[in-house]
Amino acid sequence: MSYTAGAGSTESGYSSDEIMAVEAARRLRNDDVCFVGIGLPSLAANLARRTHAPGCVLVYESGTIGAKPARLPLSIGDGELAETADSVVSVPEMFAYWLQGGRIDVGFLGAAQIDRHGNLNSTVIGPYDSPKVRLPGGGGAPEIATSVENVFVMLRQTRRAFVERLDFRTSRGDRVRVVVTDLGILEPRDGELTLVRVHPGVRVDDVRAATGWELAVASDLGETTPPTDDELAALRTLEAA
Amino acid sequence: MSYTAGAGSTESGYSSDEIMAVEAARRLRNDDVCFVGIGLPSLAANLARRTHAPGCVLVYESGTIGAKPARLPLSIGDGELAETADSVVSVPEMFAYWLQGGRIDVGFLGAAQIDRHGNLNSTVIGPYDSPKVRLPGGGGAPEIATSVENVFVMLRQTRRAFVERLDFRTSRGDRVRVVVTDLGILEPRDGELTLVRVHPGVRVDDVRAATGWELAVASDLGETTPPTDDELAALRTLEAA
Amino acid sequence: MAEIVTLAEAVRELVHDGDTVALEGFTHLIPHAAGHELVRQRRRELTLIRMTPDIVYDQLIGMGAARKLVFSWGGNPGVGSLHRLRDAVEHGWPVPLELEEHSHAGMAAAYVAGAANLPFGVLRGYAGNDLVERTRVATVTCPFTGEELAAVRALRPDVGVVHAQRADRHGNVQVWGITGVQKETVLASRRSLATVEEIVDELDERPGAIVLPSWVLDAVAVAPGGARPSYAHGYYDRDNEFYVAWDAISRERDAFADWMQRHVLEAVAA
Amino acid sequence: MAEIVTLAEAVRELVHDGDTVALEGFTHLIPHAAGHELVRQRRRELTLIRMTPDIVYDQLIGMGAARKLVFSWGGNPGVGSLHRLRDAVEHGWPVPLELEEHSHAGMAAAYVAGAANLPFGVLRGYAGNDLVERTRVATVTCPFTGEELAAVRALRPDVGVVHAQRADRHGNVQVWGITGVQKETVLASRRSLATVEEIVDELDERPGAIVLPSWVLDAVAVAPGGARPSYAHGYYDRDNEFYVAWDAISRERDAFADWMQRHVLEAVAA
Repeated sequence: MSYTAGAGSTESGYSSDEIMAVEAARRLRNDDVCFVGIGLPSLAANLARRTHAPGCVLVYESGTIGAKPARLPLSIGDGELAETADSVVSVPEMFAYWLQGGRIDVGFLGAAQIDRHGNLNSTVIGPYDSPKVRLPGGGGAPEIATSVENVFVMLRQTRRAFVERLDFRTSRGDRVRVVVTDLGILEPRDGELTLVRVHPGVRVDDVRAATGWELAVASDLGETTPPTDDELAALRTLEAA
Repeated sequence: MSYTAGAGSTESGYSSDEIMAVEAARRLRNDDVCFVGIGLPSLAANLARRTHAPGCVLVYESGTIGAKPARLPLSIGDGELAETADSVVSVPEMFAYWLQGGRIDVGFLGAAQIDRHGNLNSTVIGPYDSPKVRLPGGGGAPEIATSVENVFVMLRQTRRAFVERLDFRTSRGDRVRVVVTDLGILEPRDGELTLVRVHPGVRVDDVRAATGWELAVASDLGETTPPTDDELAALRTLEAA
Repeated sequence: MAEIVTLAEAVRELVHDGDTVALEGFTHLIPHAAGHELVRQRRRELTLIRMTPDIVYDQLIGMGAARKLVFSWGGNPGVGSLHRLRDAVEHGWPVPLELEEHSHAGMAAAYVAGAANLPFGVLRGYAGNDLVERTRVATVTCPFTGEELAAVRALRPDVGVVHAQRADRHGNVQVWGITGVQKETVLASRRSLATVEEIVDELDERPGAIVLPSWVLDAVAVAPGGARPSYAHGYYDRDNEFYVAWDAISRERDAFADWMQRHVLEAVAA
Repeated sequence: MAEIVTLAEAVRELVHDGDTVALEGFTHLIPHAAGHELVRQRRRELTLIRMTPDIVYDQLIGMGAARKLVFSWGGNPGVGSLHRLRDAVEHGWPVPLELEEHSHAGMAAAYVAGAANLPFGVLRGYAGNDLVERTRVATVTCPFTGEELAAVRALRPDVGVVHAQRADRHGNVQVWGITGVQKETVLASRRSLATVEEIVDELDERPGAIVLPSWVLDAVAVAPGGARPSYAHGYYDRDNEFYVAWDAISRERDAFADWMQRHVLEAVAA
């Protein structure tokens, strides 16, 4: 999985990437074992380790179990992940014993498209055989989506990404517990992704306008707690390392 | 596999174990990769490495690949095997990638019973459900017998061991290339184990008397070349280490 | 996360009468201390799983702890038979012992399937022998080539027990030398216990070492010498003489019972 | 036994037009030098296999060496798309590229099956997605539980190519750090080549190292820096800046062709 690192600082003193990372990090628990992709998921998981969840175990699909990188890796196989890991296993072992083996609590996914059921497309825009855009493909996603207990999706919210109908279903959505976007937080309610929080300064209509289906909004809709100074400090230290 | 270490020195200046080890060792080539059991096979394979086949690779089912023990191990998992190996792999990997993977040229087997087709029994004497003697069982043998190119059997020749009909078939015999006994050498000819060599001082009738089926004897029956001084010296150095 | 507890506590907590228990260690690191604690706590009706049941299983079987044995080679390596195993199979003493017998390759594949959360493992095995009628082997057909292969049911023990060189204070366990099926045993089992030679502040790297993270284990117990007469690479050697001596100790029921009384039942848990 | 030869000789000897070739290395130890030699020797009609086709496969595809790609994730890690791969798939330039697309889990299982000499691998995978219609996945039924699982055809490349830190003079190859699917690639392939940073007298032990014995390899070639811009743990770091720079180099056909001319075609083989 790759994530565009587009930051875009807001007037509120933090960027949309930062609130996404903070919101995802807050959802990780100290005893979670977490399958981490590169980019925002890695940022979020490493932030959690530096704030409220120092015991959170980071697993990268390259085979590094319990990695404790001081700097954010650019790839899922950077040398520092191996150097700081409790254990480095082969890629087949990672997918068979650790992911399929049911050892992972939380898996992060991104995608180019998501539908209201949390199904994801990271394969192709347009028809498979004559694509408009050929995307990198599924990688670990198809089995992350079915093997971990809790799937966290991180994705910028636009009508191009939040679609009525996927061009291709790369992974199924039934274990998606939360979708963290740059506008708010969606969770499945009654089988459909539902807006449960908006980020500070975001209006519900903004989120609706960025969603390609008729968005369900929770009756108890709330506002995201802004990143605290401590969270932002930890995040920026991590990014600067 | 376990082998009784019964030696029994003969008038000829070497024991029956020694001629068995020497005869098996002579059949190993310098580029063979050899799956070794404990006892006589280990003695034979290590002897080959110290005489004409220094390049012969010893693989023990405990996961040690390219072991170069200075002393003979008592078990297939002695620490020295791991210390001197090129690589130590897990037991599942050993059986899946290395044995089943077709990486082994020669496998040694012993047994309590053998029939004229080279089928072996190391499971039980008498009926399976109410055995007269419960033997240790197959271990690696069932798949060694079908995964290596060449099976070498080492077995003392008696009517109790060389039987018309096995009480239990633990491994199939179609890849048995040679049976080295304390009396001579049998090889498959026209689908049946045939006496092709007698050891010095052994008469064909002795071998017939020690065989529970009507033994086929090769028209070109020969006599085993006695162990040379060099072979015996290397063997005894190894045993004394 | 593994709790670091005494061996007696770990066995009391994790192993119940009637459980399916795998004590693994392929020649190396055989969890004798844990087996002895099962004897002292008088566990009964166990289904014991082990590729190479040797002395510690001979002891458990001779003490009547097991009703069933799942195995692939049951002997005293380099020495000969296991007399207590034979007595149980041949004469039902002290209790009858049901056998589920595999080849090494089949059992290894079954552990791998268990660790990988698959219901079965596939191998080219059990071909042209009588084992296939005596064990739980089935056939699967390759959907691409039509070839028939053997299928073994995944092993999923209630409890997996391994011995290892050491753990850190978080309960991360490090094993090196011949690692056998220890990782698969822990990952395939519903509950798991590692006994270790010692607990250290830092697991500095060792060539060939694997680490079982604390969070895949339920308990870690310190049991120095806990593999004897097997060995712990880097700590002590295999007691080959005891393996030879066991043949005489175990041959007669009374001598065996005496030895167990003196060396196991009256011994203090680690 | 592996012969120690030059990279140019190894490629000439082992890789033929039309072959199925796997160059593996999961982020770490990607065999760039070997890929460049394939370009210099103008191999054509290759079926390229790789879990994570990245820059070196973008180069091979952009140079028209491949007719088919078997893969599970084809991007520039942490950066974005592979433009040459996209151009081949979206516009058939310079030649059309057939895709056989898997998930990582499926491809890993297929390599394992190949290494283990099984015709297929089993996994809980490809469930509830459209990949299953686009790839060579079948279903097998567990003979014990009745559960349906995914089956993938074993990967058996004609040639497997890996890069490693070092070899000894016998051609035994040592790899440490992230070892990915390198062992499986070598064992699954009919022929195999390891490029190495250096040849040493003695492979002293390294934590986490695996050794590929000389007798499972056909050739070993020295290629210092042969993984760049990927990295070789203990030798040099990943050139993250080049991964970012590749995006611009590869975006236009002409710029790409110029770069390849200057940096690959006119370069001297190691």
